[in-house]
Amino acid sequence: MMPLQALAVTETTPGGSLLVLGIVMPAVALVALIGLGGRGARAIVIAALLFQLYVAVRVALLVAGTQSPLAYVVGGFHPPLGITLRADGISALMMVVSAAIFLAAAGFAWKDFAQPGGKPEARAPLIFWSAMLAMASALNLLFTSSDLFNLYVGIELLTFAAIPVTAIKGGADTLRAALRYLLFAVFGSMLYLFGIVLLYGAYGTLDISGIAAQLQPNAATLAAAGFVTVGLLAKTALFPFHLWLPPAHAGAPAAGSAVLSALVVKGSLFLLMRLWFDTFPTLREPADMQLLALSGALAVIVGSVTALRQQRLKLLVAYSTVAQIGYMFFVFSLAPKGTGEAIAATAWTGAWLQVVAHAFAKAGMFLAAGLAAEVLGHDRIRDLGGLSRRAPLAVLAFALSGLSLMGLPPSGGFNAKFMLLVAALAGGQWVWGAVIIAGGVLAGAYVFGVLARMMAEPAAGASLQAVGRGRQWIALGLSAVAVLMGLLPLEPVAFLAIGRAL
Amino acid sequence: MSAALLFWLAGSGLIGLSVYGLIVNPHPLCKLLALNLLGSGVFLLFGVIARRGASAGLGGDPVPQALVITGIVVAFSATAIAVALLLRLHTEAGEASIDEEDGQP
Amino acid sequence: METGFDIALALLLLCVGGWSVIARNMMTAVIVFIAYGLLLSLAWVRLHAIDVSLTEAAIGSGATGLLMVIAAHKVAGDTKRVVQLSRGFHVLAAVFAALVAVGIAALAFVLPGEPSSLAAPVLERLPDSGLGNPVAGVLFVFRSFDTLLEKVVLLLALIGVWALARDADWGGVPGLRLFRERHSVLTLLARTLPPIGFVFAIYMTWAGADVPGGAFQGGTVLAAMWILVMVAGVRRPPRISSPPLRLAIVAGPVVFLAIGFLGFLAPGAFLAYPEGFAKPLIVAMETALTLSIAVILGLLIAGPPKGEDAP
Amino acid sequence: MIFAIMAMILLPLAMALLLLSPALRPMVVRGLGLAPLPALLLPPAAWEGSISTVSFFGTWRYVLDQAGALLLGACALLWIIAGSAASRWLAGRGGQGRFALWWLLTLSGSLGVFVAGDVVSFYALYALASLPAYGLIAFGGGGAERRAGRVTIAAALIGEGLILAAMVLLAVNAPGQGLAIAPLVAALPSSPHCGAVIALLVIGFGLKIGLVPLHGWMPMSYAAGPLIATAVLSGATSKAGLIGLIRFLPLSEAMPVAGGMILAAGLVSALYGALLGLTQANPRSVLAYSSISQLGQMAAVLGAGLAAGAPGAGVIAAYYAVYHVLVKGGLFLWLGAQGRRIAAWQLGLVGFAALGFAGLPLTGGALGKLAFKDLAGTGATGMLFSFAAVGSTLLVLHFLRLARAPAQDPQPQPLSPAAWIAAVIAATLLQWTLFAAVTGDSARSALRPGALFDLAWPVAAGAALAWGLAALGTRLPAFPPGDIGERLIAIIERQATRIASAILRAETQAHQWQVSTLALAAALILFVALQTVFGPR
Repeated sequence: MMPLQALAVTETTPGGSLLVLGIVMPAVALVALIGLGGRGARAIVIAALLFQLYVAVRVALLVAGTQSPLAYVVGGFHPPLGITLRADGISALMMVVSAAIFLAAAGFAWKDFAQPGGKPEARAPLIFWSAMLAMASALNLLFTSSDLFNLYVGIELLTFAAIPVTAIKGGADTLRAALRYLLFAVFGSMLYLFGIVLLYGAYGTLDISGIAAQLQPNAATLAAAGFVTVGLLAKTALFPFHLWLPPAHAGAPAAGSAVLSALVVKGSLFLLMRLWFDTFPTLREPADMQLLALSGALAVIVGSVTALRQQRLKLLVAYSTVAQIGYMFFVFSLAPKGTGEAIAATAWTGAWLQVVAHAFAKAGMFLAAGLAAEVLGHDRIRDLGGLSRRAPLAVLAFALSGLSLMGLPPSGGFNAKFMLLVAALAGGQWVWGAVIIAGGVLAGAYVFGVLARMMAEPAAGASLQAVGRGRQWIALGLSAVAVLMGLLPLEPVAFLAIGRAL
Repeated sequence: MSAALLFWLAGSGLIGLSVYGLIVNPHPLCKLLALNLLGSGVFLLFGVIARRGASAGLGGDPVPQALVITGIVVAFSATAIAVALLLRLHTEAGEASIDEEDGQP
Repeated sequence: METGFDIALALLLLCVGGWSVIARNMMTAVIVFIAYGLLLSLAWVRLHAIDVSLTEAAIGSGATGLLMVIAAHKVAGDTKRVVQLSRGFHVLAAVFAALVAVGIAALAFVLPGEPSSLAAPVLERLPDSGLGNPVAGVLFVFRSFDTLLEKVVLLLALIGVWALARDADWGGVPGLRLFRERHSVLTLLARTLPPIGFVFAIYMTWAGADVPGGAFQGGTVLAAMWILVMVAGVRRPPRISSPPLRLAIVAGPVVFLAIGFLGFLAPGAFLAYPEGFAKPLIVAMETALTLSIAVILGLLIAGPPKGEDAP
Repeated sequence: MIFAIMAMILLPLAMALLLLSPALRPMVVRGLGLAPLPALLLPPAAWEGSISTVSFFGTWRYVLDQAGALLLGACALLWIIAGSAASRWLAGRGGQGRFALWWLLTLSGSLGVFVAGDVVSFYALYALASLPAYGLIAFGGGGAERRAGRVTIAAALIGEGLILAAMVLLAVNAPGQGLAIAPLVAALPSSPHCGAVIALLVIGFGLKIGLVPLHGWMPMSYAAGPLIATAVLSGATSKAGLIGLIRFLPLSEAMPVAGGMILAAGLVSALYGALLGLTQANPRSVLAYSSISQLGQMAAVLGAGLAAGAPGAGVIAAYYAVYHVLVKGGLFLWLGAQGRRIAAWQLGLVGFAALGFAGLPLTGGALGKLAFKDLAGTGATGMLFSFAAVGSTLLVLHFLRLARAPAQDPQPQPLSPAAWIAAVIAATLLQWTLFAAVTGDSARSALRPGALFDLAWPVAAGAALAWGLAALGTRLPAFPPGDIGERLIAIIERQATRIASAILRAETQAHQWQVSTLALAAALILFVALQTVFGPR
């Protein structure tokens, strides 16, 4: 095991400024968007997102090339006074995933949120694109910052950007969903903030590595860990704190839902994993970790069963997110502290594969669901018939995403669940293994139910609209990535361990 | 009894009160108010931490104080969005409530 | 004497805070909450945090309170509650809340005995920046990245509020109209206070570099003046699509970002200030920020655009 | 070889993709019979080289051994025959693209599963052979068909889950061995989880082959949907479960307990299927019960092999299965080809072929029974096998009597009779040609009087029994298709609905603001308390 000091940022590394750009450039675009009053909105957004992808890929290549994390000391002030950014393997991975999905979602929303030419600025485009940029910026911040308060600002920024996307349609239901989301999320961030207060009180620094280096299992630290964790759980919508997720994700426009489900919930999850595996690794006690895994298990079962009983497609997909988030929490109990490093590495890789595979699969699935609603004019599951005629590629996208969600090979979802299962059974944690399998069976049931309806004959009198091929291809592309991840070998991925003490 | 300890106790009490209000108060505006109270309690505790760190001739550690200022602004932003949502919901639904089951037929 | 005052203040905080939680009438709760905010800023003074005290009074109590008053005024008729909570549930909630409170209170006695503080390092590095106020130093020098992001948060809040306009009303003026009729006292205030407030705000911003105060407090005072003018109907709020308004909104963040990028060139790090230029750059930044903060706060309180002549 | 394997798996998938284009759709439908052609290249090669392995992408590995080759060849033939018939049947029919899609997907998995050499591709292809069947069964869209489809899929999904658990345990037991099936299975007997793995495998694959009491879905499924689909589902895809048992049971290790239990389960299925089949009034259900009985005998052969540690049991079971693949498929095709009147020669040919299930001398089925005679032994087990043959005779005669009765609702579009005739003849020819290669004896040995007697007496006894019953006018009670299995399914459905409703109610509760926030506070307290009590000091 590497000493914890190794996590500390000492100096800015070559290429470290990419981390700043990843966070700041979307903000620059956001300022331009507001300042220019809608002129060239889409051009600005697409330029910013392309740049985002460039930055993410460069970061990933640099991390992979040097086999060590990138770092940047903002303003030249070292912790504990200043703030540093740091990108290790998982940061780089998530940056790439996030940039790719944002780009796809933007492509999908390209026509829906076009600024009408020659007319005065319209509401929806400005709101939507601003929020997308802010989310992109906030996510990169969450993936790279190593200052706990800076991260607090990041998760708040992420929430505030997600709210307008949820509420953009403006009906009473979506407004209610957005208000719930906001109130609950702010509750969560307050708890998180109090945890930080305690940590600062105990260690006099907010730097993750600084805290990790002098971590003591005293009462303040234990309480802080509790507050931080529970606060982030509220933001991650782990069962039973998921009340806001289904209506919010179902109420947003398709491209928005894709980003919310695929990435936004992963922001706080990322932080949670960062904290437990990099900051408080020695506090990882079986009792607490089992509590997290138990919540995850309940999320898998309850989320899947509820999804199975939904009558609206988008709600079904949203509940499936509730279930899929659950899988990611098994890692807390499956990666034991100290012993069984092979098992820990397997569980670690499985969890990240699940994060990434779910991101692509769910993004593709939400886009496909959006296309379905567009073709049919509604999203009642029982009347989905005829979709395969008008939008066959969207159905294919839904099917491929479903393949990954239910964990059938070849797909990233299978690899993730297989590795989590291996870790569970090798570690003797049979119950979690059984839940992982049961979740797959239930996912199969709800995916199949929808697919069968989509392939059926159209209902009498249904009028089907045509949708463009381009957007179907985008949905299909995202789903295909989830499936192609299944070609990875079933072993721990070294990249995910770069820059970690594990 | 030092001022720091007193305000710490007051802050804990405020957090407890606001958690209670947040759980049971029916109207979203009341919940929002409770959230603000919760925030202020957390900030107050941060202020106590800052006060404990008084040294080098300063009455308090300036870092937490600065963070509290940022925190207050962030909390205000949340309030502004929430109030706007609440009012629009009030107009759309005739009543601002987040209790109803969403999307269930 | 001082301890007695502190005890009284702490108790008062708890009582007033508790009152605002359990008050039946929403407007009462909100008014009590504003009073609570003012008491809280006193507490901040007692904690030797004058900057925070000012911010709490201006934003935590003032701006937040104003927003809440507006909201309470409009939703005063809401009474219906879909889910009725049983008495047992209330007790349960109270027990859990009390447990949380007791737990946190108990932490006071177990925090590490030797308090860690960054006061000394802050004071040590502060002179490099030419600032005299250590809190401003943290906000604009050591942790200016946080402050920059916080400005983005404000922009997003504005986007979040504007998102709630109707499509047809987009580009119109915010619908802040608390008082339909001309109100003579209000009009008088709206005509006389702003110039004073303006001067005061500029002073606060300027002074913030060295003594408590700063862009936020100054911006809030400016925003308050603006709101007063709008509420009184002396001036109509601007259309949200108006280019000067947009410019005012982004001016602060643009300057902030520009100075941040400048850091790449001169000392070689984002948000680092070139040797010797720190203070002028920070003052320039604060000036622009004061304007932007004032406009954004004002617009956040004014709410989403409501259509040009809608009642 | 690798090319042929890839072509076999990917050609149907590629054709399925072509269905996306409306212009190409009719062409794909016309070519359904050609899709399995690459598979025919494989068995001869595999037979020569005994076992061949191809691997790529690190994980993905393909193996073709003799058992796989036998099943692959027979199933490919059935798919070709049925595919050609399906093309004609589909011509001009609504929804042909949809049918072809599910058909091609099932085809790819159904053939691919015989060559899968690692657990991942086996799991994938097994799923592909099982899940798209829903579309074939529910093709007509009626309520009963949809329910049958749902139940079939539910059984398949649960089976998948159990198999996945077994496979992960296999991999966990042999860390660092990779994921190829053979080494994992070789390491199984020495592992502490051996019993659990075998139980999971038997239940998982048992669901597929309708091992009693996991058989409830089979009569329901075979009685619904177009007959052309039932032909391939009963003939070909059910063998995915068989190859699973062959590949994953450690046959080279003598495991008397596990083997004995599988043997017992198989024999119970064999007898139970034969008996319950007699109570059925629908010829399709009778055939389904016959499948339960036949597949039960195959499982019993494997169980006997496992008990004795006979690695050859796999090939023998597969050899016996070859006949079942083609004849069971052929019988369903025959049902689909029935016009208003049935010619005597048809009845004769069908009867001859179907009595092969009972081991009527000269039929292909008789050769299969001869091949596993050594494994069955001569004692009580052998006797039970013979009883199963008696039951099969009764069942076949019952089927013939039902099928001879004028059809209540003649098929609106009968299938071409060429299909079933081809299948039945192919089955007989194949069995005769392969006998020597599988058993090492010459085919002539099947004509020795002793062998003939052993085979003939159960058939004769069955026939006599049938005659006696008919003469006495005994009427057997009529059971609903699915019997206790059906009851089991109904119970599971009811319980599942109850549990789901309870979960939904819990979710609705948890969905409330006050419950969720209270839970948040509670979680906070619990978390910190747990940390403090159990946490590090």
